[in-house]
Amino acid sequence: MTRARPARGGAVTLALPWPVWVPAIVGFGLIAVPVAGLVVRTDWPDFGALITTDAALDALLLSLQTGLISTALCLLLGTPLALVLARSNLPGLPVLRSIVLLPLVLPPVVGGLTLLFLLGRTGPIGQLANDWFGITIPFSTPAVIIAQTFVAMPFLVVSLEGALRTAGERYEIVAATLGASPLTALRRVTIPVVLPGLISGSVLAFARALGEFGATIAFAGNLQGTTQTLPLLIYIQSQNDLDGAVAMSLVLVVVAVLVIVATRTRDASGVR
Amino acid sequence: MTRARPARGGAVTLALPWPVWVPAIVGFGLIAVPVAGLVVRTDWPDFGALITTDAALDALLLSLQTGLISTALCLLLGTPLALVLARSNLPGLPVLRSIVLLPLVLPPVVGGLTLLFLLGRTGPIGQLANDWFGITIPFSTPAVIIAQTFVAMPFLVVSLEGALRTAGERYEIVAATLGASPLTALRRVTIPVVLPGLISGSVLAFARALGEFGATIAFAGNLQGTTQTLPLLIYIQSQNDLDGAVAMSLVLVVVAVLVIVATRTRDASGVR
Amino acid sequence: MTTRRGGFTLDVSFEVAPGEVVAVLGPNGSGKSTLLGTLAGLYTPEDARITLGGRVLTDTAAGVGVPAHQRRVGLLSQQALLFPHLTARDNVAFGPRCAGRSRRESLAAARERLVDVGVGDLADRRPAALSGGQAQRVAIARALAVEPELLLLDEPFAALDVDAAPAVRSVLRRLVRDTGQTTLLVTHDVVDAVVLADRLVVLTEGGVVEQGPTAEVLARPRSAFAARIAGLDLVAGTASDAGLTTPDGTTVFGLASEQVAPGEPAVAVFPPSAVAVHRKPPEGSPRNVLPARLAALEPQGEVVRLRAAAAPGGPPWVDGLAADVTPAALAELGAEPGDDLWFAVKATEVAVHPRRR
Amino acid sequence: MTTRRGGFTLDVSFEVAPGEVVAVLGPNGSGKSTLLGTLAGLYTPEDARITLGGRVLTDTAAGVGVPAHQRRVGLLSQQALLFPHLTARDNVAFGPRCAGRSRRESLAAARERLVDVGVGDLADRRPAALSGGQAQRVAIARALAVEPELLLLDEPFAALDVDAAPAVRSVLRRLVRDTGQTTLLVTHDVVDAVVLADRLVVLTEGGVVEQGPTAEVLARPRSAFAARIAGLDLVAGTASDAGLTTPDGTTVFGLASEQVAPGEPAVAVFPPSAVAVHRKPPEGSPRNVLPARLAALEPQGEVVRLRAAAAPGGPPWVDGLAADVTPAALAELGAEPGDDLWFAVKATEVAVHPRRR
Amino acid sequence: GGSSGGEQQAPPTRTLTVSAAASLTDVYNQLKPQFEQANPGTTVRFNFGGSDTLAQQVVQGVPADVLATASTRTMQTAQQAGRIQGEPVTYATNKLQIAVQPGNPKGVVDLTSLVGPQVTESICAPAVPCGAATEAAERAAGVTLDPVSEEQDVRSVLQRVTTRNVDAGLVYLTDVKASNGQVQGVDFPQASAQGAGQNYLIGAVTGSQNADLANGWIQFVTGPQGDAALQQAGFALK
Ligand SMILES: Nc1ncnc2c1ncn2[C@@H]1O[C@H](COP(=O)(O)OP(=O)(O)OP(=O)(O)O)[C@@H](O)[C@H]1O
Ligand SMILES: Nc1ncnc2c1ncn2[C@@H]1O[C@H](COP(=O)(O)OP(=O)(O)OP(=O)(O)O)[C@@H](O)[C@H]1O
Ligand SMILES: [Mg+2]
Ligand SMILES: [Mg+2]
Repeated sequence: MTRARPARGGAVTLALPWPVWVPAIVGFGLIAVPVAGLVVRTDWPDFGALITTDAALDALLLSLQTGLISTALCLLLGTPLALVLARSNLPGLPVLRSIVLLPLVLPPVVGGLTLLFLLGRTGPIGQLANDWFGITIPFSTPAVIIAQTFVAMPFLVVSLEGALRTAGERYEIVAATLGASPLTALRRVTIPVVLPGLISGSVLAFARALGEFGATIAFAGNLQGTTQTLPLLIYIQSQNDLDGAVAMSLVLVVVAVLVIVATRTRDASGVR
Repeated sequence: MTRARPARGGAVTLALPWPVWVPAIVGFGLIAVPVAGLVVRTDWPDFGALITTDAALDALLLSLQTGLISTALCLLLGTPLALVLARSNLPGLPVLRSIVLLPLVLPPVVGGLTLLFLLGRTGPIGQLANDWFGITIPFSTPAVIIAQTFVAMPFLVVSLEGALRTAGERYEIVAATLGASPLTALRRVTIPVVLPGLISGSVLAFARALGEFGATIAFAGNLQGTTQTLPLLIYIQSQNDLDGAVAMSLVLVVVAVLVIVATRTRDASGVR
Repeated sequence: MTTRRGGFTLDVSFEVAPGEVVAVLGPNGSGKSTLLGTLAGLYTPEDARITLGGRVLTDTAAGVGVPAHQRRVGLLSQQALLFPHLTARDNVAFGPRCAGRSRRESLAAARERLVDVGVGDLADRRPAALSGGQAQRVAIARALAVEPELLLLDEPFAALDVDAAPAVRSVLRRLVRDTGQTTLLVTHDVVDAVVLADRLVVLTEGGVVEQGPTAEVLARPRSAFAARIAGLDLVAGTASDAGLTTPDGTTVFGLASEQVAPGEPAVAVFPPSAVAVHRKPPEGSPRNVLPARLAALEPQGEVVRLRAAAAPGGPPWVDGLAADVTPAALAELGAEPGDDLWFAVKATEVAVHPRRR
Repeated sequence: MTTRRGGFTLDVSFEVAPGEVVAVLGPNGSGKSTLLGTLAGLYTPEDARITLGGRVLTDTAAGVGVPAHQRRVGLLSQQALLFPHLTARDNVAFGPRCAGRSRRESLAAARERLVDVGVGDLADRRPAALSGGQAQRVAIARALAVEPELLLLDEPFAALDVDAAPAVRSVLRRLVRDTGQTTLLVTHDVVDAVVLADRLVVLTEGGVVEQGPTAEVLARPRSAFAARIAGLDLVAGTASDAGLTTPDGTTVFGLASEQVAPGEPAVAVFPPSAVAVHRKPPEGSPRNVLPARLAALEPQGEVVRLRAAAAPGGPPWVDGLAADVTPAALAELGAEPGDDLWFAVKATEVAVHPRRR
Repeated sequence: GGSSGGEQQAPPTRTLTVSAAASLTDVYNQLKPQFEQANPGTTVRFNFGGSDTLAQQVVQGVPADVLATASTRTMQTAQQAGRIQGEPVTYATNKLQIAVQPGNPKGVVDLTSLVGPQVTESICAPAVPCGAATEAAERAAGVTLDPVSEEQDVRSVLQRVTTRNVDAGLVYLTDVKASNGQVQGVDFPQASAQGAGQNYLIGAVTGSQNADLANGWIQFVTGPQGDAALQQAGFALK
């Protein structure tokens, strides 16, 4: 006889149907086993030395900085965009929605090239920036952030939109009848209610930004300390030193797990 | 004075707060303008010829096939995984969750290499497959599908998990009191209720699979008709002929938009 | 105003004076919630003109539709829908905060309202940790805390236990009396209407079948629905220690149903079924024995309703009172219109409710 | 069983016989919903043993906890919670489908239940297109369609209009009578308990303060809460055309509150406040004039309750009946224990309800 | 895969799989029809990619018959894993040039002209073959360049110049040629220094099912027809 498992507050957690477990385990394995392979392949004796080179430390720091800034930008720009997609009734919404998804479909290198065409020294916007402010966007840290934001934003937008639709707008309606302006309702009701979706979305965006390679190298270039994020270093390294690349991939993986577990632990203690 | 906009069923759509629109437009622009740049740069006179080469047509077909199969696999394996993450109370859930996210963080080429280490003929699993069934996994279409599924699944899992958490389990509890087994409740209640999240997730996974490059080229190789998907062809093309690469990127973009609009239109007519 | 929802059409027109309380009654699905939703700006009517204190809220002809949050119309909907992420106190403080009051002020107001509805000790709980009736009380507190120009309450007393319902009703009455809060109240309980409302609107199938001052509609219901819920005897006057004093000085003995101070306007209410009819003044426990001249006999299903006119020399307010008796009792009594009879009502059957104006 | 929810602890113990209907009464937050949820398997009790027809559902000592869907315990919760993506009919057909009945059979059963609760014409609607009362009725139909071994109903009649509540109550009574459905019913309305329940359980602050056969608890409530909601006069017998015939052959005149066939077991119910007390048998409309010997005087707040014993030669069932009068009336009557009096009750004040067994 | 579907009728159908460096795309595609004509019933399919990835794939036992890399080191990787049959052949070389905007507006003459902020340049990362070559040239010239970016491959360097995001870049002669005049090449003396060149190697993969065909392709590429195509693309023959 199946046993109901007790959970906090005395509420029973419903049992998951057993046919769910088999594919769940297969799916998990599909992801976890190759990653475990990475761990196995790592050259542990030299691990410390491999990951504490100047270049590796620079890249790690830059990756964390740009990843967090990009995630913040995604939140800042992507949350409103998700709201528009989920809650407005603009004409042509399905088309807008699929345009937002394009950075996902574009091979990242092509994405980087499109950014370069636009913001490069001879691009329509890049030229203005260059002529007026003397700024060259490519080859700079801001370029890394732009590239990461470009590729990561759709993740936030799409998963937040899904959560907004699932949540519905009944609480927002209640807020309106209590006199809350749309902005207040957004801040004090909508956002807290869809917090799980917002967190999922941010985690996705952060992970994607952290792992971003193609668009960055195509648009921002690859210079230690300025634009060389960890994935770029890993890729370049993998060309002649696979052990070093594997070791650094592991660092990337560990950093990602740490940041995500930290975020999620906060979430779990919050509101359902 | 702001006007309430009428919607179907006579229910008012709540106005979005105005400060939402500015970042939404900026965010949209960040994505749309570079893509529009792609359109502008395309060599329209030769467009038809560029995209109807044998290689291009093969790649397009292969991309669509593998993309759809991978998405189906993601649904099959990722939905159960999301359920486990959202609804079970396994110990160490935050860690499992972040492991699922790793393919997002790993630079795709590294991901592809880890798959190669595992499933190549000399890899632990690849060797078994080779010795027992005479199957060589790399350089085959299934390898493309494995690579795409590996990179795309986290998208489905994470956005579905967000939706599951946002929806809560009150309807599943009702179903249980009506005598529904967990599997029936899943099929007839949970899935329909989180349908928007499931669709978002599938769209994300499909888009990611369609745009997948690094893991595929590293693991599955780049063989016309067998493993050369559109992004791989674009890469090879960009070695010599940026115009051709741009044209083909545009095809990828159009295909993605068509598939997504088609899916979403069905969604919009469905349940909220 | 006309509002369509799928195949259902609501088509009503009425006015509410500032400070007035109007009760909306009607069977399930008659359009009460749709009416409230339209007033609150949640449904776009097809064709409507809604004004509130000089402001046009909706005018489909002119294309005006003020959004919900700018209407200053508060709505307590049929489902409590407390914000799940906020404590009870923060839920109640939400409205005052939106109205621009300071955090401290809002929390103080919230605490006060929660105490009013009897859940002051649950202020720090999340909605998930409240029982159904507790959640409903918090929702009422939240709606009251807004103090909007027009308050819409959709079945506020459902889910409340036998003690809570009158208590919360008293709170609402006090608020309405003290602040002149204009209110539209949907209820299935006629006592709510008697205690709180100046006027009644009865809806059936999307249309108004009856409206008018509470006492009038209840005393002489013209629609089938109103007749079923109402048909009460009401006597207006001022509260006294013994019950109620009518304008002509007579005392109607009764029990105060809720707090009412002597001298306050009040109404004595009793069901016609509680009225015993006699040929001679009866001795015994019934405290109210009133001379009445039988004006009419109205068969009402299983019972016959005897309608009184004032008897010569008797209190004038007896005019219009009804007594329900079984046909057998009537046969034994042998009463005919024009006969002088005595209506006897026990004091314990007479509920004295406070009355507005 | 002991269940903890946050700071609240429910600690109760009772039995329900197969085919029995037990009403659970109690103030808001007393643990009624927690009790039902624990029985349905939604909360894990700290320490409990729950058996149903020989099956052990929960036994914390033995580590047994049958999951909710295998308990064959149906629950109608306080919120309707209709599946938003299914039509009313599919919502109701959900339970039968889960029980393994065919699609056609389930839909037919669903249609029947919807007609029973009066919303047969809304079968194709989604929940979003239903009014509050309509949704509640569909939820009731959904709970009834399951035909579980134990049916738990949490305030099923809230939100129903004045016509619907008795109608749905009749449906439930029919079901309970015809199929012997074991039921636990949470309600705030004592009439539900009278009509439907064999026994009452009164909860306060997580504990049982009173339980017993309905008539007994209502006639002699020992807890403050029960006294407030109850204190009714009940007379058992069989239904007749005039009202009710007691076992000794006396007729209690009254009006049938719902369909009850002559000869069926029934109970006549009237509030003590409706009983007029006289020294001499009064003439006039009151149909029920009963000789009674005053047994005791019980002050109850603003009124005094006169408790009767059977008068020599009078009907024996008068024993225990109560009459409430104001102190002033009592003073005028000058009655003392041992006096022989007449209790008069109008037939229109007596409700005859069908009775179980 | 359906690549062999069309040739089912001609019975001795064989497919030769050639893993080749992406910079060989044009040359090899040009040679393919000629080889197929010379060997009826044979289909050549290419797996173009970065030399390092190709070598890793061969090490992991992918079903390739021929490996053609653009560096000695990557070929050695495969060789050391025992995956190359016999000794690989070095059959072509390539040399560095400074790619500048057409007309050479910044007047670049050699590596020293690139030092300093007035001329921005992009080079290959030291870890990739062209970057190693660049480092060797720098050492020989005794200068240290101050690139704005170190690219993953030489095509990326070229792209920087063609899109005018930098003034100059160190690329191979073949790349300048392939740009169809979008850039201009500037020769510099240190291009022929030790290690500054690029070697193209080819070898048959151990365990190939088509060892004869693989050797046939190697001979074809290193033979006269191959030489002609390579020279036309700007490669120097070894
Ligand atoms: N989308 C819709 N399509 C068709 N009919 C609808 C739709 N939405 C609501 N209705 C109908 O509108 C009517 C009015 O609903 P409303 O909620 O206003 O009723 P109500 O008077 O508040 O009833 P209750 O007492 O049950 O709460 C109902 O009969 C309902 O079935
Ligand atoms: N998580 C929690 N923490 C603390 N107290 C809780 C929690 N959950 C429920 N309670 C308390 O448990 C008590 C019982 O709740 P329950 O829902 O069983 O009451 P009820 O008798 O059904 O009341 P109602 O008539 O209002 O529906 C309430 O007082 C409630 O405040
Ligand atoms: Mg309603
Ligand atoms: Mg409850």
